Amino acid sequence: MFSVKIYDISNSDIAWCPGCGNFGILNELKTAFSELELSPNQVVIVSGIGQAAKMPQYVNVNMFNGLHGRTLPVATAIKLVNPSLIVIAESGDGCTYGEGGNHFIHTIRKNPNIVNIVHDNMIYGLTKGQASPTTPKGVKTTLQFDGVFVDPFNPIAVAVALNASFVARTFMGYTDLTIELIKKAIKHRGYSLIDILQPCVTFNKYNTYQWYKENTYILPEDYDPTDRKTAFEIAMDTEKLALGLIYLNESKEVYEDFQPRIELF
Amino acid sequence: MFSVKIYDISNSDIAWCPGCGNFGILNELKTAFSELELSPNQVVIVSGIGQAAKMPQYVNVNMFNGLHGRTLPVATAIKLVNPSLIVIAESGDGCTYGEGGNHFIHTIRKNPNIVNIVHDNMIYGLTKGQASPTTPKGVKTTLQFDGVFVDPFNPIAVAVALNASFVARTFMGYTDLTIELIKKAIKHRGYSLIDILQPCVTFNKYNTYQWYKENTYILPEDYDPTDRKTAFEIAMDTEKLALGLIYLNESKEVYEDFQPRIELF
Amino acid sequence: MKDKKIFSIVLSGAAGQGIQTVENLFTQIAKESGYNVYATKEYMSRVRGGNNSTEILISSKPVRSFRKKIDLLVVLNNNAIERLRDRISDNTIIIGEKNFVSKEKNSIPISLLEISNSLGSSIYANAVAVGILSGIINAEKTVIDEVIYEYFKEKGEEVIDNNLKAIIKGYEIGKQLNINFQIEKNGYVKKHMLLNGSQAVAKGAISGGCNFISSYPMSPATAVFTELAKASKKYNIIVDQAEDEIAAANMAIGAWYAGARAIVSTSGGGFALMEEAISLSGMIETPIVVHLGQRPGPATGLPTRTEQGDLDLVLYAGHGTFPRIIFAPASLEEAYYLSAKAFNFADKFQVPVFVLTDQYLLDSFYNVEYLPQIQVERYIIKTTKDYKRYEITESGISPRGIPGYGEGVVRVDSDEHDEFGHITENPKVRVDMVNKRMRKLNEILKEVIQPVLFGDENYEYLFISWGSTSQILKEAIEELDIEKVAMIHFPQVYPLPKETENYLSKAKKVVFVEQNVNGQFANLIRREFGIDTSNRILKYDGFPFSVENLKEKIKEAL
Amino acid sequence: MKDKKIFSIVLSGAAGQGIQTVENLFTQIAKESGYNVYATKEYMSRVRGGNNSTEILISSKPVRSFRKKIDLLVVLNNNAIERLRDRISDNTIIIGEKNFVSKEKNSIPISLLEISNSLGSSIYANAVAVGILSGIINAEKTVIDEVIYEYFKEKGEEVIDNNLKAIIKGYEIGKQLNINFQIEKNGYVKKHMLLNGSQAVAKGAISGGCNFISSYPMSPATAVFTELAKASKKYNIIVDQAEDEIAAANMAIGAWYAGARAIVSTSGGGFALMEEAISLSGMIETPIVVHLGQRPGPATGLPTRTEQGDLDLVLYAGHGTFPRIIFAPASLEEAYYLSAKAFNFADKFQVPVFVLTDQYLLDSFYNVEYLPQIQVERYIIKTTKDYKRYEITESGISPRGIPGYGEGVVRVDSDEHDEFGHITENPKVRVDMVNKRMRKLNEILKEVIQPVLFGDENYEYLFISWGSTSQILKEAIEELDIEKVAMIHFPQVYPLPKETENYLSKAKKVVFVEQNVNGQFANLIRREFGIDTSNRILKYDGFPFSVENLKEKIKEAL
Ligand SMILES: Cc1ncc(C[n+]2csc(CCOP(=O)(O)OP(=O)(O)O)c2C)c(N)n1
Ligand SMILES: Cc1ncc(C[n+]2csc(CCOP(=O)(O)OP(=O)(O)O)c2C)c(N)n1
Ligand code: SF4
Ligand code: SF4
Ligand SMILES: [Mg+2]
Ligand SMILES: [Mg+2]
Repeated sequence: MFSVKIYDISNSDIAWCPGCGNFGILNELKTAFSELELSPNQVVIVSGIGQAAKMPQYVNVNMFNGLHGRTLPVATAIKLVNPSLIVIAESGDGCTYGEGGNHFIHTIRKNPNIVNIVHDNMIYGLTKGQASPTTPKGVKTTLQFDGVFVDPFNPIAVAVALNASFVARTFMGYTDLTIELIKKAIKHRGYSLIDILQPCVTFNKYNTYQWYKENTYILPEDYDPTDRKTAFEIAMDTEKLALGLIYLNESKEVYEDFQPRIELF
Repeated sequence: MFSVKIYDISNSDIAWCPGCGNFGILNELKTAFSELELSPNQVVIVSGIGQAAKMPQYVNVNMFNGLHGRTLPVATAIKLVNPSLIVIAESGDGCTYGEGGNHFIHTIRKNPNIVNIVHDNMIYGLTKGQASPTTPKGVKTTLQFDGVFVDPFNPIAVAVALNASFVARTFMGYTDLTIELIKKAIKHRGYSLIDILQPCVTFNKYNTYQWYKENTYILPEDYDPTDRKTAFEIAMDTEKLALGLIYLNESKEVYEDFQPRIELF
Repeated sequence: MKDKKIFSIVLSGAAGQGIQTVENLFTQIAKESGYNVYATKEYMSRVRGGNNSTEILISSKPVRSFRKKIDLLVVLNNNAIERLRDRISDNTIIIGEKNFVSKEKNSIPISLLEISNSLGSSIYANAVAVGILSGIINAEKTVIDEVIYEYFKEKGEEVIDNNLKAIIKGYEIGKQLNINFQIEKNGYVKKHMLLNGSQAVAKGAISGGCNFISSYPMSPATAVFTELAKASKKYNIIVDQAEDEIAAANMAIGAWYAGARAIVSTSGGGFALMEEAISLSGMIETPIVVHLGQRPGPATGLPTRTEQGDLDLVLYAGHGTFPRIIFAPASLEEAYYLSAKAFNFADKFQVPVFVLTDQYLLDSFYNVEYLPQIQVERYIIKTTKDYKRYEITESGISPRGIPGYGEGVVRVDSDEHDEFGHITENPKVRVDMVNKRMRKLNEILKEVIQPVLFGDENYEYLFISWGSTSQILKEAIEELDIEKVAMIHFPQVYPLPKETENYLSKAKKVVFVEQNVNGQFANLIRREFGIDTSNRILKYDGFPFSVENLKEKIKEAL
Repeated sequence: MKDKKIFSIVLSGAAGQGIQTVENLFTQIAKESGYNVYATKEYMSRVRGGNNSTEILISSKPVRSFRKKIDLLVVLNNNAIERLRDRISDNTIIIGEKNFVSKEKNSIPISLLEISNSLGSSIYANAVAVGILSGIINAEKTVIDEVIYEYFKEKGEEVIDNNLKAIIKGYEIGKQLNINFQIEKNGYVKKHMLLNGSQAVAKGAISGGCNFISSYPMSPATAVFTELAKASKKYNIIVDQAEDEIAAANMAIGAWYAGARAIVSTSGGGFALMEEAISLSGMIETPIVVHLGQRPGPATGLPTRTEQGDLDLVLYAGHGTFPRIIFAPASLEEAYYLSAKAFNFADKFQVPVFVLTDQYLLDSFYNVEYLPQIQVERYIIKTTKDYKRYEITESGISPRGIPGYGEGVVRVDSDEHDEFGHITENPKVRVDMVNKRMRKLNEILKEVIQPVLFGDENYEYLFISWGSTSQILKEAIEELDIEKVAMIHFPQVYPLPKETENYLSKAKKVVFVEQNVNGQFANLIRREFGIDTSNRILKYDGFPFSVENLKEKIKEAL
């Protein structure tokens, strides 16, 4: 196991609020890297714009901190060009499911071998608290004064509907589960979605640490993620959110396998 | 019943290929309008760009022939501003599920009371035959010389996953079914998707009239569209495509009901 | 004018420490006490921590521009002073926690926290600060009561009382500091409104009949979106938080088509995504009003800073060629007026209309005497059976109908089209339609918002500016008060009136002052009038010009 | 040069009637028979029906521009003649079905269908047409055999034989028509390549080391996408049909970041969606090559027609300010060369590079003597542990590493950043980084592709053009052959070399020739050099200039 320290960035002033769930994800990610013994130059984190998207600023690996909403096309291209890299597309719920929604659905179809980590705080953090696609109905925000009145986006159900190859959800407060899922996703061949529930202590006063604990459950050990119907039923349940690997489809072909290899150096 | 003629455009030279499925849809649409006795100035057809998107050029109602991929935001806005209009967003599979994919998923969430008619010929017609999001795997096209190698987009499954309020599929060759569904969708309060299977006789030599007949079935009369699980199971079946109203959710709130009414004239 | 008295207070601390609350409360108290007030802030792209600052100017005559000088610095965290080092002079008094300020020359250690704690909780530190400042400026106590009541009224009496107590405590301390503060009060200021740039734009939009906003959040343009959302119920404004900027722009155009008066509020990066829609607006002659709050690019750049780097962006936005109108207000009054006017122009000329602001202007507060009610002009007609949406007219403007109003059908088409809106490939019709659309430029010029001259009318040196920079330039020129020196501000930066050339050709030397790296307005002037525009004062570090800085630059340029 | 002999054939019919097959086969036969060949087409935005036409010029000396005149018109459907009326002269011979042509002066009724049917099926009509044309130009029969074999070889012997029979049948008819055709053959032409603009761009890209294309279909740019997809296996090119243009552009940038040489091919409306990505490329200094095939806007406009209306679009694309390079080829050789060069420049200067073509150029075919192999220049370095992606250098260019190559990590950031790519809000670092990026413009100018002068070097009248229009202008000037008249073509339209000014200031009168409504290049020249650019010959009906038309315009301008 590598030391987690090798992923530290020197003198970096972390711009998140004290108590923010992003700190936990940062540690979980670095721990997963170290447990998998990934050397920094082997990994690329592609992020968008938002609080979550600041992640690679604090991890000493290759970084592509691009545009809001555009993690997935960039990550897909990097993987196509150099399949030996481990490519993580990481960003917020707004970035991935809002601005980037079209890439989300079509990247699932393409199925490149990348890991898509979504920090799902159910809010637009960096722009100060507007509703994101996953904000629950009724929640009041800095823009939705009378509460959100549209149904939240269900990323898990959509991913299952599109027959994605690896669909997981976790809560950042469950460190072991989260590390395990990140590792599994990295080892899985194909597009892997990990929707990580994350409190935004500043702007989302509804989906708190407590709320996540009370409104989630961890899938049992013997849960079989390969049955799509069951996975969809689980995904449909938005009262009690299932955590773990919800759907796994290992028969899906990987995008880069259909493309020529190009010479890089 | 109004005469279908009132929807005719004088001297219009229809730009579709002889034998194209779009002709059937044109007739079905006009018939539905006439059976519902809609006066031309009451209806707006919003379309994008593509062969399907030429539709409103041939129908004498209000027309907003906008940009490729952007039917749904425009249609939603028109409905918000003037809820007394009947608003149809009509375009191709590429326009709606490709370029417009993000609007597709988020408009379902907003649930404005509009009808979304998608001419699904499983190909990019106007640009001469490249794969569309719904082109079946393996089909060779004018760009995918070795056949398409990504999974097709499943609009029905995604719409059900997003708990859309009205999800239907039909084949334009089945005139009565199609007219009936268009009428139902217009009368339904909320976002209604009608994915209309349509042959492109010039560029899609795989999904022919014959193919559609052989690979579809009409849902039985007693089918209950209100059960989401069943609807999803039906949507998952891509071997034999179900036709009819696949999913109906009448409890969904309508977007314009949450918005103020503005004075127009 | 040279003897204008200004007292400059700067508050500096981390995001989340409540500087904004202090700014809000104190500027209101100062204004209600009869002072001219100006406040502007700069902040990092983070929600907590880091270092932000707010400058508050108290003055006898109206002052509305950023100043470098600091008379009183209130520091709330430890690295505040280092960031502001080059603005601290020998006369700057520094207040703050002992360990933050002790090394400084004119420092007065005061522990806001201790005082607050002595009142029972640490949460009153901001109120104490408000009190100290209020004491220094000798604010009216009844005013304080009112402001605090208004601000906290929804939180209940206890909160009001406790905060008031903290303020009074601070007030006494402030008085005892005996800081040399010699600004006169003016009764009339009390009647003024205190607002910021975002509010001015939003109020302007409402005055212009705006009843639809669709946008996607983006700094610094979000505040205009929020202000309109707040006003939604009172003024019947449809509010849509779109899934992305493309949707937002297409919705706005759809809304105009259906008869609404719609705006989008965005910044450069978000606007870059709207360009295809702008071209659509140009083609189908369905208007759109765009508020673009500029921030430094390229790409994400400095998301919470200021720049005037997106003039070229809006000037050339969209493929193909079509007329457009671009406004760039210098002041809050202008922001209000032009934002209203934007809707009337959009409706009349059926083109995209831009209101170009920037972070600096949007976040600047001051007291404003009066915002006139603007007449909402509507140009929608009731259609007849044979209605032609694109009737060829001499002015290029075709009467605009909306669906459902009248017997006709309204058919708009993003393809080239004939008078009925029907798709065409006829080259003659094409040329007629291009010419028709382009003719609207002449009509727009007939009603152009004229450039404004300020300074010596017999100028030899002419400084040229646009947008928020003009206000700073104006105060610099006013204070320098040098003969033969003048400036022109362009509230409308496109299209430009012919008269511009006369203005410029009269000068011996023309100098452009802009907040961008390439002098985009200077380039436009050169493109339009061919004159030498090589003298340029440019700044692009993300911070506005200060009046002092510009005064020096002007002197160098003479 | 004035006596250049050209025989102009125009084929006209509905979409789907097979004009393209005739064009393909006949141009090859003509070329292989030793004629200089040129072909260009115009077509409606539909797949079947309507009216399209192809012009084929057969000449003794190379001819590469659209001509208005028609020597021989072959009509395949009924409204063809009306659409071409103003190009039909007293000398035009018209061939076609009796009921289409009978009312015309020099008409020869021939029923292709009847002849085809007499051979057993109606599907040989096109082959008969090819035969007739081949007979008229006295093509070599062995050549016909070869061309037909190549074309149909995958369809089997029967198809080959039947088509050959039909062609021979047509050939005999063509000979018997005794049409006055007096063009000389040149043996060397046989060694030439016959290709069109799309192929030239694609071949150029491949020569420039392109190994990645991500695009979304859009006329007229799709053909370049298709050509590269065809070459994917042979040259190892990764091909991605993206979900939208935003994805395409971001993928291309991601691909460059990872070490590929990527291109996107699009048109104005698609490009409008890529602007945020262009700004990203500018900021993170990760290149992108964009092929933009222009068509008339705004919005959907005339999707299958031609225009040069998107120079402003690419010149100012993206928010914020950063360097870029814009090429605009006039000929197929230049399209090839500049498309290759685009990749070397992109790699070297780490900026967005544009290749600006248009429908007319992309759809123009002719024989080209030679396309040189271009040296692929790579500038990627192997990183060390302490690698700084944005090292401040004198040239502004920082050595570019890629992930996984070397010990270092490669960190790019769309926010303003320090040398390591780490996000910063430090105003000094900001200014250093802006200056660093902008310095690259000087480096680019050191290697600028120089403008090309043609005509009388002691000119008084100077015509200026860019892109495909330059080729037409060149032939017009060549044929007019008037003293004191010259032209300059700009293969690189941005940035412009200082020398431009000298060229222009030498002329008594400068006239800009462009295919857009506002004279975008003239505006750029005026912006850059301040000279008078008010003399402009502009066209914007969706069709290219003809040589004849330009000759007249030139004479008027003298
Ligand atoms: C094109 C574009 N639109 C809008 C923005 C402004 N913006 C920055 S972050 C953000 C939302 C972030 O929300 P999310 O992705 O959920 O991340 P979080 O901050 O909550 O972690 C937005 C709208 C932008 N940078 N670019
Ligand atoms: C932004 C943009 N990108 C691309 C195009 C080019 N384009 C026009 S139609 C079309 C595809 C049409 O396919 P579909 O929507 O399935 O309609 P169909 O022609 O098959 O009916 C494309 C890619 C465009 N007009 N605008
Ligand atoms: S605003 Fe919310 S998501 Fe952002 S850093 Fe603060 S707590 Fe975390
Ligand atoms: S190309 Fe296909 S979809 Fe388009 S008109 Fe022809 S048959 Fe119909
Ligand atoms: Mg979020
Ligand atoms: Mg289609």
